[in-house]
Amino acid sequence: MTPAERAKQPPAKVPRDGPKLTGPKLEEKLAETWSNPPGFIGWLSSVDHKDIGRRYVITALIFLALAGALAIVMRLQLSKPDNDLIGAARYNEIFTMHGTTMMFLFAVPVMQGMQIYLTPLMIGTRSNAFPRLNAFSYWTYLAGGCLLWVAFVLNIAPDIGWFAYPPLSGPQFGVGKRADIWAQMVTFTEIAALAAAVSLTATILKQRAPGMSLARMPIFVWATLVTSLMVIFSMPSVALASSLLLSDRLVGTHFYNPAENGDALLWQHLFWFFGHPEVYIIFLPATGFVSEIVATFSRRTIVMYPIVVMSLVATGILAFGLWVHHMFATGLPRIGYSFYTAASMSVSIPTGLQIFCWIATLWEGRPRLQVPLLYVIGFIFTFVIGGLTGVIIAAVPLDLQLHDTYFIVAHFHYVLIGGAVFPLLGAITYWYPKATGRMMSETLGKVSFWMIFLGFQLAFFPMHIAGINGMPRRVYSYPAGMGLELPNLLSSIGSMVVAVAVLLFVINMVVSLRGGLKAAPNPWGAPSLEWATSCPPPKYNFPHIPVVDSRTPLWDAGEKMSVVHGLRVEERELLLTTVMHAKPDLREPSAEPSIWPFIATLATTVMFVSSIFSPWAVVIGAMPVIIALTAWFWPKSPAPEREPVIS
Amino acid sequence: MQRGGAYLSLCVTSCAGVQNAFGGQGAEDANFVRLFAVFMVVCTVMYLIVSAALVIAVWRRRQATRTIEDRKHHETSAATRPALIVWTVLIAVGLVGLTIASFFTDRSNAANGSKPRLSLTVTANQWWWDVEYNSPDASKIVRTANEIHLPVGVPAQVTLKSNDVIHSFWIPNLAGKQDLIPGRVTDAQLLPRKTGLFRGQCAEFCGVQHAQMALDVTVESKADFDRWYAAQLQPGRPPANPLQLAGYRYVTTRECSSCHNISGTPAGGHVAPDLTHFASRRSIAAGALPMNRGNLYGWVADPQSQKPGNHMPTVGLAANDLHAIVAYLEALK
Amino acid sequence: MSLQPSFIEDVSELPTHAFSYRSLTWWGIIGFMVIEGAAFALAIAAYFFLMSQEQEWAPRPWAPPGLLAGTLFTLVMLLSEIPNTMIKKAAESYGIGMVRKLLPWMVGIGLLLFVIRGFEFNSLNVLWYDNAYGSIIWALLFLHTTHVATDWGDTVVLWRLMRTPHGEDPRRLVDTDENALYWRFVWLAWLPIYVLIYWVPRLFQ
Amino acid sequence: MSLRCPNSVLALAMIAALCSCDREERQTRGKPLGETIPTVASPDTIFPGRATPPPLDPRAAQYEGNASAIAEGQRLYNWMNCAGCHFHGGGGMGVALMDDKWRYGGRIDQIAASILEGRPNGMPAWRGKLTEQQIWQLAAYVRTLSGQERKDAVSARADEVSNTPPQTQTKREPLRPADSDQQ
Repeated sequence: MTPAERAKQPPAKVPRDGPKLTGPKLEEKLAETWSNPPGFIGWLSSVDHKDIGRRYVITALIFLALAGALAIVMRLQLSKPDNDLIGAARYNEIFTMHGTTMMFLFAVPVMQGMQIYLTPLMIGTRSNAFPRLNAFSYWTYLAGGCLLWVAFVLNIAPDIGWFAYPPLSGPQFGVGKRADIWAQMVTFTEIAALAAAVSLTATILKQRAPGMSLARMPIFVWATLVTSLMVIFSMPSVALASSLLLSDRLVGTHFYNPAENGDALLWQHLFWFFGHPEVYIIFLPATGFVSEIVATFSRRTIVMYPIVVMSLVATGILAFGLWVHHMFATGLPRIGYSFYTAASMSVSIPTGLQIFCWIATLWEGRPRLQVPLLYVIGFIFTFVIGGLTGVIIAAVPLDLQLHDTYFIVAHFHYVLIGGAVFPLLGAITYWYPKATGRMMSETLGKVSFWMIFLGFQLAFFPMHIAGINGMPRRVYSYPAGMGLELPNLLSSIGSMVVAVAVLLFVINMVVSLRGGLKAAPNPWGAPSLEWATSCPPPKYNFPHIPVVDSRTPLWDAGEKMSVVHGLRVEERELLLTTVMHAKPDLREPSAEPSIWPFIATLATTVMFVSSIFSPWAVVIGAMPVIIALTAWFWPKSPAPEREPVIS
Repeated sequence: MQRGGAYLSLCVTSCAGVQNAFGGQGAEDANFVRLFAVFMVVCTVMYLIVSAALVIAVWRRRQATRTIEDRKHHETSAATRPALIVWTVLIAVGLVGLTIASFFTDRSNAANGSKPRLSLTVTANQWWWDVEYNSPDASKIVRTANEIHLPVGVPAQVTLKSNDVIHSFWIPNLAGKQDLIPGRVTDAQLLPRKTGLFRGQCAEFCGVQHAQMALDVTVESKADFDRWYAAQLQPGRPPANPLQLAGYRYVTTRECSSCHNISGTPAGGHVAPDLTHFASRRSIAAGALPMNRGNLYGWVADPQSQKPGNHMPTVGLAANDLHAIVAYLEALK
Repeated sequence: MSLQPSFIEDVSELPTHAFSYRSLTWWGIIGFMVIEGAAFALAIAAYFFLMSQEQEWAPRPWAPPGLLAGTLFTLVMLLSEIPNTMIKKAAESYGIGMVRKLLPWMVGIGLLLFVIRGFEFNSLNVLWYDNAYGSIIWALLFLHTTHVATDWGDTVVLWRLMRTPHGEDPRRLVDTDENALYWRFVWLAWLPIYVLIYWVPRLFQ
Repeated sequence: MSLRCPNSVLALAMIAALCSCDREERQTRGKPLGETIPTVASPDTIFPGRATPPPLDPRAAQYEGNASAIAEGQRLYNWMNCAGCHFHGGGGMGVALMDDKWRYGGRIDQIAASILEGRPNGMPAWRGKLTEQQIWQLAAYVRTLSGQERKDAVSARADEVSNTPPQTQTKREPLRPADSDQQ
């Protein structure tokens, strides 16, 4: 029988979910099909999006704690003028590690971790599109993080800033292997981010529940789609830039060598072409969190859904057009700068519209002041200050005074902590019951919210004053008598308060694992699909793939939830739907757990780390990587001919 | 508007310091303070609108809401759309206004710097500033380090170069910062309006001692500037007593002469700051230490403890050599 | 699930594979093509950025790269589209025999291309550490070589796979179809790079 | 993965760590303050017959394979205009430093002695012109010109006009005293 005829075979008689096979019997068989293999190897080879998402978020929070501790050390050093708590070289290492860890190892991965965990649940499917690619993405991210922090422990941490401008990071002034480790870490993390982004994009476009057309997708899923596309277009820029830097430092190419007609600004263009979209890659998922939380806690849908979605898309596109506002002081032609001033100003319009829609939703609904909504309100108060200081530094004459001063440090902490970490803490509180089956404590939640909100203002508002009083960025100490003593002391105290507040939040997370109230499947009475499954969701997410006919499925579902059936039970299978209107299209076998993504990461790690020392490592190291990838993609032996493979 | 900007700057910072963006002593910085005031007014108004809307939205208790509880969670009140249009227009008008204000300030800054009557070249090195007053007559070229003297009211064109990594030339009281990039030549315009002693600092991370790479800026009357300029043209003062002579001999024959230059003596190294009129400066080692005898002793004896990682080695001087060198250096007014 | 399910549609009739945009792996391949396309576009932008820094491109005394190897490479690559299209057509019409016959040809063409690429590296007339011009020329050629290598490796694995019983599964035909699509991207990406490496340095001589 | 294997991996990592640690060691002051007075004894470079050379100077360990010392040496090589005579190792008026012939010894302490004391036919004595630490840094850099240095401690190029193949690509050459073959 040729494959052609086999393609038209009628469906074989295999156990399938449906009216005849439903309820606990079905769930027990599905749980067995979708479970991980036993033991430590099984744990390593898990491809369940919930495992990978949880690992991403927990690893990112650990890196947040580590980088937060470094921030406290920096604040202690800066608490009084001419302080000698830590020396200059050590301080430069610490601020580089703080910035690099926060941007590459915490902010982007935690957002992608939440997206990997939530997207399949919110669009009603059983797994991410390329499960093994997701597992490889997490292991590569972990390898990149370990490389950087092992280097920090071994006293060869990079000390060139999180943006590594050559010639300081170049072969002559970037002494030893510090800058190579930074550049190799960037290669790791952006391979991880790209892999996750490709998987998320395919999941959202092809695996939405039947009936969930693009106009009925939850806004967080829209934010995930826009962020993933931004990752796909911006990360290659830093990949190319760091590879060119590595080749400058290893084999003596002249990309950034001004004496041989290379140019230090080539790096800045390539880096910030990635750099600015990256801060929106961190911010847009946070707007997705805010939209979900505002909708649930106002007890109504988001006002003017199309405006919010178009704002997301507009922010995503505009983000690629304003990277030169990081380079206003580099002496480029002034007429070019005025274009980038206008572009930087215009990017605040879509965000302004989103804020209007959130406030209108609160206005129309009856807001319930629980911890997630408190974080959203804290977000709006804090982020708008950051947004407005952003408008201020978009103007060239103002930026020439404020660039690379503590005013900028205040600005980006307002938009990153205020704009992304507050919604993240709200989102963790909001989805914690879904992930663990327990509620986080409300009182401890409120205490840590108020501490982090007020501590944040105390820590970062004085930095505006320090910046105007002439304190440049990345200085390990400052002289007395310049009016910097009070702002820096206040900032140091505030940062301690924030540290304690984050500690309280973590305690709340750990204690509630066992001590928290048991959570019902939909504790907040939320509208979206992920609250249709139990808390925590089973391995296969949905026994039957739900059908969606509005933007708020659970609120409009009545007492019966319409579903489709007919997917196989003893094989991992999920439903593919068309891109625009999500009409059922194909049954797609989902990949089995496999150890090979982990081994592929080990091989890639050996290749990358050894290529810091010799260019031949890239060629020799590629062999094990090819072997691992082949084994990864090699299809498992077909089930005994009980059932023709295609049906 | 002029008084508003000044009042705003006073109430925001306790006092306008020597390195303060709200000082307003330079033409460009005065423009900055005015434009900053305009931006602060517009931004504060927008912030109050958002905060008020948020507070009212959260705290108003009214019955007829459109929520899931009363099955109206999809409906939106009619007033929302016009409110959105008004809000969008408000943002757009605000931003266009601010952008135009920014462009006019740009033009004013460019106009201030268009007819310079003084030309300097500042070359940044890892962790000090090499300053050179250009002049068509080669004998009138003054070379100094880590300090700039400017006549008040005279627009100065500063050509910026770098010998190693990217630095940033920033004197907040006078003007915005401009980067010094190896392989490129950029420029900055300074137009001081008020006399005074100011301090500039490198604002782009440039290595281990980025924090201690400052320069002293003195804006003085034209007469004082000419007097200073004439003094700078003179070669280094010869030693006046035996101790200074011993110091002279050490400095001009031993390690110091390999890197430093003192005009009129055999010491001719140009890879370190020029010491011809060292004692006339206000600070040592690019603003790291104020200029006094104690700091001079500390710096010459062991520069690595004051500014660890900088390129001046600890020579390990015997005590009498140290006394002689300090005596000689103090005489180089 | 807290709510009782009401079954409204049976999807067991749906096929488990499809070609082009209906297949999930097609979107994955498109994702990777966009990533590599962005990387090539930025490398080309860097090429023009560095070009603007120099007074003359292919700066004196370096001669522009020799044309023979590069043009031969481009020719063979364009010719390789013929078997490539045949494989794609065969895969889409479930012609597994034809696919098994043509894949070795693609692997062979890949090897031939590697040999020619070796001569190309030799005929660049500049070393990567001579100057920024040499660096970017070598970087573009190296980037494209890794691109050809990855797809050639994929084709070899596919060739071995199609010889095993797994080849019978139409999903593997979908993989062949997408691999052929990826090969088209590989030589499409080569055309601008070919012009930049071999012809632009000649413009200013 | 049995428990034993991670331990051996850990041990390997620690060993790799130790050697990398001193590559990145940044001691800004050559010697503790107390004994900065230059020592008198300098290793004699000419020794009769083929007797084995005196033991290596203890200071060598501080400078050999130390990336920051080599980088400082590279800076001093330009600042003190060594390139004026030695060019970038190719030699001109001064002897070539890239080849493996060392008339006065190619070991780091012998190179330091040549810089300190000067050599006939034009090599000036830098005693008193450079501090001892600077001379040892220069010697550490000169050693890399002839490919004697480990590849992970040297820099691939300087931000200068490209003049020599990258040091990370030059083959490590064994050390042959010049008198071992008849000129």
